[in-house]
Amino acid sequence: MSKSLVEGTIISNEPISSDCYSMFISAADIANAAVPGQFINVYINDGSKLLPRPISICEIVDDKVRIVFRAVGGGTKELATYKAGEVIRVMGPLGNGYPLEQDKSYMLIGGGIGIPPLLELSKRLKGDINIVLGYRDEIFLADEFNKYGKVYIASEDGNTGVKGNVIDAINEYGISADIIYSCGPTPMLRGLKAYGAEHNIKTYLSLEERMACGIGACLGCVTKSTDVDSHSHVNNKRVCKDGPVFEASEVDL
Amino acid sequence: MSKSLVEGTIISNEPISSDCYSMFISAADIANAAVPGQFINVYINDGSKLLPRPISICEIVDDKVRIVFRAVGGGTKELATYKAGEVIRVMGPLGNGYPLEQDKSYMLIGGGIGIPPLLELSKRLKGDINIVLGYRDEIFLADEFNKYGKVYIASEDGNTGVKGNVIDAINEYGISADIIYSCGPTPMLRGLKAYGAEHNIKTYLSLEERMACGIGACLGCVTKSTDVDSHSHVNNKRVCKDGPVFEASEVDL
Amino acid sequence: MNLSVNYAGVTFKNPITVASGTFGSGVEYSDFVDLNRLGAVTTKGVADHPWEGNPTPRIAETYGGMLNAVGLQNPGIDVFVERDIPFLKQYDTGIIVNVCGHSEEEYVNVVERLNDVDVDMLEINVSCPNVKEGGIAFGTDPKQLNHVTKLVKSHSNKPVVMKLSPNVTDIAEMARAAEDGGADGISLINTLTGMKIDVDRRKFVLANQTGGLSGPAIHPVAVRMVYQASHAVKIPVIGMGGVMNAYDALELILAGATMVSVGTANFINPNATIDIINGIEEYMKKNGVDDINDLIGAVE
Amino acid sequence: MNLSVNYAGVTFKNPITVASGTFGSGVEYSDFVDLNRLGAVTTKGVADHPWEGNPTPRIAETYGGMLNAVGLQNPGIDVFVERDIPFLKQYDTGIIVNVCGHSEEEYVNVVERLNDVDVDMLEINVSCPNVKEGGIAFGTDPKQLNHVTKLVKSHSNKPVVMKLSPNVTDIAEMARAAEDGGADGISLINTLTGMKIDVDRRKFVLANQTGGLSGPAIHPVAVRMVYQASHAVKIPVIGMGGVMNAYDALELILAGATMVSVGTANFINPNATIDIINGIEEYMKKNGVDDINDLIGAVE
Ligand SMILES: Cc1cc2nc3c(=O)[nH]c(=O)nc-3n(C[C@H](O)[C@H](O)[C@H](O)COP(=O)(O)OP(=O)(O)OC[C@H]3O[C@@H](n4cnc5c(N)ncnc54)[C@H](O)[C@@H]3O)c2cc1C
Ligand SMILES: Cc1cc2nc3c(=O)[nH]c(=O)nc-3n(C[C@H](O)[C@H](O)[C@H](O)COP(=O)(O)OP(=O)(O)OC[C@H]3O[C@@H](n4cnc5c(N)ncnc54)[C@H](O)[C@@H]3O)c2cc1C
Ligand SMILES: Cc1cc2nc3c(=O)[nH]c(=O)nc-3n(C[C@H](O)[C@H](O)[C@H](O)COP(=O)(O)O)c2cc1C
Ligand SMILES: Cc1cc2nc3c(=O)[nH]c(=O)nc-3n(C[C@H](O)[C@H](O)[C@H](O)COP(=O)(O)O)c2cc1C
Ligand code: FES
Ligand code: FES
Repeated sequence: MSKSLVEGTIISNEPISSDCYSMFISAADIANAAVPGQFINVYINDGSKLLPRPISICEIVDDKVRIVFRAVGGGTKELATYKAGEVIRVMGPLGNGYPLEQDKSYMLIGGGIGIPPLLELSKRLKGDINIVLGYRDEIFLADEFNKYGKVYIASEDGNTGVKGNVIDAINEYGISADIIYSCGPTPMLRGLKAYGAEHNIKTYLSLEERMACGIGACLGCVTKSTDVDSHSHVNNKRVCKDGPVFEASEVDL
Repeated sequence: MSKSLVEGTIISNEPISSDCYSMFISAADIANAAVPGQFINVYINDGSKLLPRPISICEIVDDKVRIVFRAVGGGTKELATYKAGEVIRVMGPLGNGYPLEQDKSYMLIGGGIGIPPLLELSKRLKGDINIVLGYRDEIFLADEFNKYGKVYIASEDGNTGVKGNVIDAINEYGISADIIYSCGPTPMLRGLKAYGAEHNIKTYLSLEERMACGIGACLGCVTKSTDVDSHSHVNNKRVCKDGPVFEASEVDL
Repeated sequence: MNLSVNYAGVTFKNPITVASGTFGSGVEYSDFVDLNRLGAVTTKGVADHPWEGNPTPRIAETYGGMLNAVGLQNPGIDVFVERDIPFLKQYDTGIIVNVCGHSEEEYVNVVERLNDVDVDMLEINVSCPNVKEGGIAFGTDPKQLNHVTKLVKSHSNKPVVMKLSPNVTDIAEMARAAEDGGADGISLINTLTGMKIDVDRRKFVLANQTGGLSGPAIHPVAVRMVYQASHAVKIPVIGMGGVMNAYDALELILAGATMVSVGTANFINPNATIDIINGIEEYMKKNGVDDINDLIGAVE
Repeated sequence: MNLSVNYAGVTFKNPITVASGTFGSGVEYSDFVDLNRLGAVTTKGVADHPWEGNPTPRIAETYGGMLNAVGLQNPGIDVFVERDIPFLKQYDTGIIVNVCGHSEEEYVNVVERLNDVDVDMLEINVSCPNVKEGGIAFGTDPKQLNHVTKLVKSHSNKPVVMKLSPNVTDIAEMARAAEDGGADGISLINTLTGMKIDVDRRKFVLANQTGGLSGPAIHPVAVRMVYQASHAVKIPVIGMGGVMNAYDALELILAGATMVSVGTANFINPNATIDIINGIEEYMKKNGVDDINDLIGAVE
């Protein structure tokens, strides 16, 4: 029983961009069990918002988990107001996480709020680590990746790095690798799936879907699978339990 | 336009018994307009609890209103956790308040959580003030009344003052007066209505009823009136607007 | 930027009105709200004679909502016409009069009395769940609804909006029954019938046992029914049910409502209507929408 | 102190089960919940062959509730019998199998397949709002409900509970239709049909447009319908809808339910079922109730 539901104390909650926040939560049971690419379910204190918010684990530091989230809707905006010392309910670690294939060359490719889970991953991999980060405009978290690998940046507004998306950056800098680990918006993942197939690079995608239970019970969060899934017996895999990380060929985006 | 809806800052919130709390809220517009016996609508921050909680004004001190409340259900229990510095929405002053008939002799009779509104009243009256306070067991607020009048206590468990209810105390101490001002549970008010009629004492009762709007619009909070009411044109008066204070003969408890 | 809508031939300056019964006739809320800013005030249900309503408790809070069993207490049409209409006439806002009755005859008495009164529209409440003697039957049986619609139309010189109950299997059928009866519009949803029990005392919380559920809890049902009903008929729809903010109101408009009523939200924020009108204006500005009418039914 | 109830001839150690579809077959929740403590596990709806369900998004949050349009995805009865039943058989808990179908034939296929399988009871979902091909019609038309009840009963050797839809005008009539058809019990409420629109994108939030509303928002409707249905029939009732805590569960029991299912609450608190069982025990202790059966329908 590696998943736990705990009352975690917020250690810090700081803005790191105009709308992104970095929060450390003391939650030993989760921190001890977690691997990169897993996520936690964060429960909002306000009773009108029932469902937990799935947020990737960005870093694991001792008995703390760090999350980095963008305040987009009611729940994350409320989360942004929580102060150090306050207590929130969190459940985790959830999902499968990235399979760690060591001693290879890697591209860790993150788009926007898909970037955070790559940080813990970049710390755990041994090998040649290329980190490609795509932003719309504002840059966050990029400097923290420097010590774990070579960082390449793409921004849509062109203010930082290559103007364009992560694939533009890969082409521009001529990056290659044995394995792609990625997380980001679906169009980006779709592009990477095609890119990986074309260049014969094993590609892992971390998906997002609307969730309820977060543990595989409600079938709310499925994604189309290429083959009939061994659990569901239809062409659906559960993002929360069978994912969020899938080998690109497994899923039909 | 004397009623306002304001964001009030909590100045202090302290327990004064095992389940009663005394809260000062900074709300100048309300404090300036309020008279004893009026109440405020307190909105709970948690979004699952929609309706405001009506709470009597216990004291008016400069630009602050003081409320004393018992943590009985979800809303008041949440209210009990709010800390100084936090902001709550409050609307008021609401209702009519006690008519101040000066230079008479008075009995201010409070039962349980009906006691708080009598405090501001006791400060505003000029004359012979007898204060009869009825408790189940634990005593609160009683000492604060001492400087404004002569205090008599009844407690159901008999640990303080007369064993029994407020009418037992009145009889025991042989108190009499020109006017009764009261607030408390319905059985007590019913008893006082009968007592006032029997002894020919003008009796004001402050009633409680479940409310929604708090300002007289929804007709949720009516009480049976003896005569056809001039606003409703039926035998109903609105506790929130026509009350909460009624002359005993006006209402049919 | 145009916020005005034409509803059943009447022009309202904006699509926001209040839900009947939550705003009285506006007197009490005029302490908080500039009534001139509202598209219309929809008044508390009025009958041909004063009604006492139900015993108390009439109100119970529920999770994200509330139950009411006011039971249509009202001072009767005479007082209403002499006192409340002149009050509202001081303001530059539309007037929609909500009408209730225990019987067909009582409905007719009220609408006839209003023929000489200068109000914009009638909203016929055939769906109050708290009146045992009638009301609810008109609102849940398409044949009876059709019949009472015809009757009211034949006795009224005003545009008639039939207010539908959500406590039905097929809201589209009810909408069509009203349209076939000649209604100029429909409004929905009235409250869902609910109940609350005090577990400690093992008693019903409401004296009436059941009450009408309103507030944001019911909003998703309102959106669905407004969508289904507005797609079933050609007459315009007034949408309501759990509208708390501009976003909720816009949901109903996108689902197909021409106007939106704000009810329970008034109890939680007496400025709700104004905040919503402002919020709709902001949304239109931000999204380059010049005419609110372009949003009606515009969900894809 | 007795918490055990007899439901349609089957004894359950306590009245608490889970609402179908919110708990899978218990595997995932067994990380959090000791399944031995539950009165029963009610499994996700199962059909005679695997169903893909609806496209995503399938989930939307609403105020105090949620919408789902999972569309009854399931692996089919064969996998279910071979994999999920043996899993549950490891535990000392009742097993209630929820059955769905597009047609009468499909229902019959499933219940016949279960005749040789050691489960306690069947719950027939005639009310899933997300299956366009059928389901909902059986659940909203008393004649069809009566017919499908008779059919299922005639092909099954297990106690049969008919699960009713709340999207009807008269729940008492539906309850009677099930009873007349020979049902051994009824369960209610399934979800209320709702809709959510993304105002910024002007699109439906759910791929399926409509979804089923569940969670505490609908609890007052559940209490009312459980009360009405349990007073309309003699067969026992399983109550559900928005039960978040022991108090909510007791409300349904006082309203007339013999058992209570916990659904959406599992998503918010995976320990909800256990907390509820503990809370009921505390309530009984505090109030000197020796037998839970004394509380069934005990509201005054
Ligand atoms: C596996 C996974 C990992 C994630 N990791 C992160 C992360 O590290 N940092 C981060 O900022 N965001 C992350 N997200 C997205 C995050 O869950 C949403 O931004 C968040 O739920 C929005 O909640 P809200 O209340 O602010 O928005 P609202 O739109 O008000 O939320 C309404 C409902 O929709 C759901 N929802 C809204 N957007 C999304 C979304 N993009 N994905 C899934 N559910 C959504 C909410 O959970 C809620 O149930 C992740 C999502 C998934 C599925
Ligand atoms: C005019 C007036 C003045 C009051 N003054 C005080 C005061 O000074 N101090 C104090 O402690 N209490 C006072 N009360 C009672 C107070 O309003 C309730 O105790 C409080 O609303 C309970 O809320 P809850 O969420 O804790 O309880 P819950 O039972 O969870 O509340 C559920 C709903 O019922 C309503 N409700 C519950 N109990 C009462 C009640 N007794 N009267 C009215 N509504 C109720 C709540 O407002 C809410 O809408 C007053 C009530 C009225 C009408
Ligand atoms: C206290 C109260 C009183 C109501 N009285 C009436 C009424 O007199 N006539 C009517 O047609 N609807 C009445 N309703 C229903 C509302 O007009 C509205 O249809 C319903 O509350 C849903 O909207 P809301 O969720 O925004 O409140 C009343 C609702 C409430 C809460
Ligand atoms: C995600 C989800 C899936 C559901 N699947 C089913 C199902 O397969 N069969 C069924 O009869 N009911 C299903 N339901 C309805 C629930 O069993 C229950 O009737 C309803 O959710 C109300 O209870 P609640 O408010 O406690 O969730 C589902 C509900 C949810 C939220
Ligand atoms: S969120 Fe429930 S199965 Fe994934
Ligand atoms: S609470 Fe609305 S009239 Fe008194």
